[in-house]
Amino acid sequence: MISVQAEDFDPGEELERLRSGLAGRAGAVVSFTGLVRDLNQGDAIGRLTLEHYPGMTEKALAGIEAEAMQRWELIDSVIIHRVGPLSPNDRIVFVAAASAHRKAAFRACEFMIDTLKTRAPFWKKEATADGARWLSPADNTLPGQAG
Amino acid sequence: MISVQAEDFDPGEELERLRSGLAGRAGAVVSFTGLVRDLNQGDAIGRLTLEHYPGMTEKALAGIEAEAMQRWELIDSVIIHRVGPLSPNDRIVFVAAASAHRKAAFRACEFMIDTLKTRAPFWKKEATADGARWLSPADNTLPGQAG
Amino acid sequence: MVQLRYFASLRETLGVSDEAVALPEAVVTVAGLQRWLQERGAPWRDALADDHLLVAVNQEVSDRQAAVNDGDEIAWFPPVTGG
Amino acid sequence: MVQLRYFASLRETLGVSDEAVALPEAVVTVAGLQRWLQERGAPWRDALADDHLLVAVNQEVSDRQAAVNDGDEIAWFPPVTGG
Repeated sequence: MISVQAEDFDPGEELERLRSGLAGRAGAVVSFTGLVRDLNQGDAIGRLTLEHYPGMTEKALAGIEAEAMQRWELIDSVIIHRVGPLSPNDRIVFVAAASAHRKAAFRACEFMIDTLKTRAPFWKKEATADGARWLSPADNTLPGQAG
Repeated sequence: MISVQAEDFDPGEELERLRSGLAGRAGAVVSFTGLVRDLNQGDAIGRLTLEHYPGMTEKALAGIEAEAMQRWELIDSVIIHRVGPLSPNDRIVFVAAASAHRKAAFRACEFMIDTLKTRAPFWKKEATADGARWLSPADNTLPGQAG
Repeated sequence: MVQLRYFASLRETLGVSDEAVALPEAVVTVAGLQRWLQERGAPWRDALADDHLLVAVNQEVSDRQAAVNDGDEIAWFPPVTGG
Repeated sequence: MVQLRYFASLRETLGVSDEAVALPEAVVTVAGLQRWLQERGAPWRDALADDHLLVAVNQEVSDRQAAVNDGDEIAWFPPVTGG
């Protein structure tokens, strides 16, 4: 299941939905939740805006999920990514993989978030004291960004 | 936070409790949920009973968590393990790691569940058509067991 | 006609998010399209000269040698920063 | 006196989950305790001969050379299968 959405999501609900569908076929569910980090602690600044490429985004996420499902023989998986304005500590992204074996679930979950970060057409713009700026991929692993 | 308990837990609540405490300091939360797999699909059999060593179990889990917290500079973490009778698809174990960086969160979460499986004093007894039997570590990665 | 789209910082620099254009017959690849758009002058010339820019043809990331055909959707954007 | 504990399949084989015993003076290590318990005969002799059995002294997994002292809690159990 993939979703690109402005509204927040509930990781617990996603994990429970995954589990209910497994019917005892999976032993391991691994999830990644990405949160907005707060560069400017105590400061009102630090909002992010997520732009994306509607249509291509969904295609890219579906492709990443399909590759993981096939490569690690997953039983189920989820990718959710938010767009629009976000504040520090907000959830940005959720990725989960359900498998019979925990190693497969870890590898698949990590593959999905790693690949999303390099292939899915999202862009982060950050409000700072000096005005707004677009992040570069190098910034994107630094404070202010998810994971 | 570690907990050894008979009652079920709510992964969503744990993830939300983790997130609330982060206050923008972490970008990445990785979780592992272990479920009881169903060896005997369609059969009423397949219950597990988890025995443990009260006192030592808590010490072992606290030691594993402390090692992960220190080694990967985690911001927060959780280990919950259930004991007593469990049915197929029930949650057995939940492990989560919150970090500024996703690689650290993945490595720490995987370390905690891997180490728990070899060091924490839990034992699984399975009800089968031929009666109850104690699982061996080799069985413990096969169907019937979590991940 | 092809549909052109621009995202993120590139969209802001160019001041346009999308446009439908009729390609000259000589433009048959992404590289050709790039040169043709750069002939519009500033800010196009410099903005599209950035080697890090990505191009997607019909929503698939493509290289500069990829063909462009009538009816295609061709998007230009900086490296992605999601997740 | 030491407190002895037995878990899982070992507990079932021996039919005892815990006991307080006074150690003879000659028993000063886990290995010595093991031999002394095996002298009880069946089912102790065979059950404790299993090399895969683990021993925890005061709730820390220990090897057979570890010292045992008055007041210790010494637990015997098969390889763990949690998670």
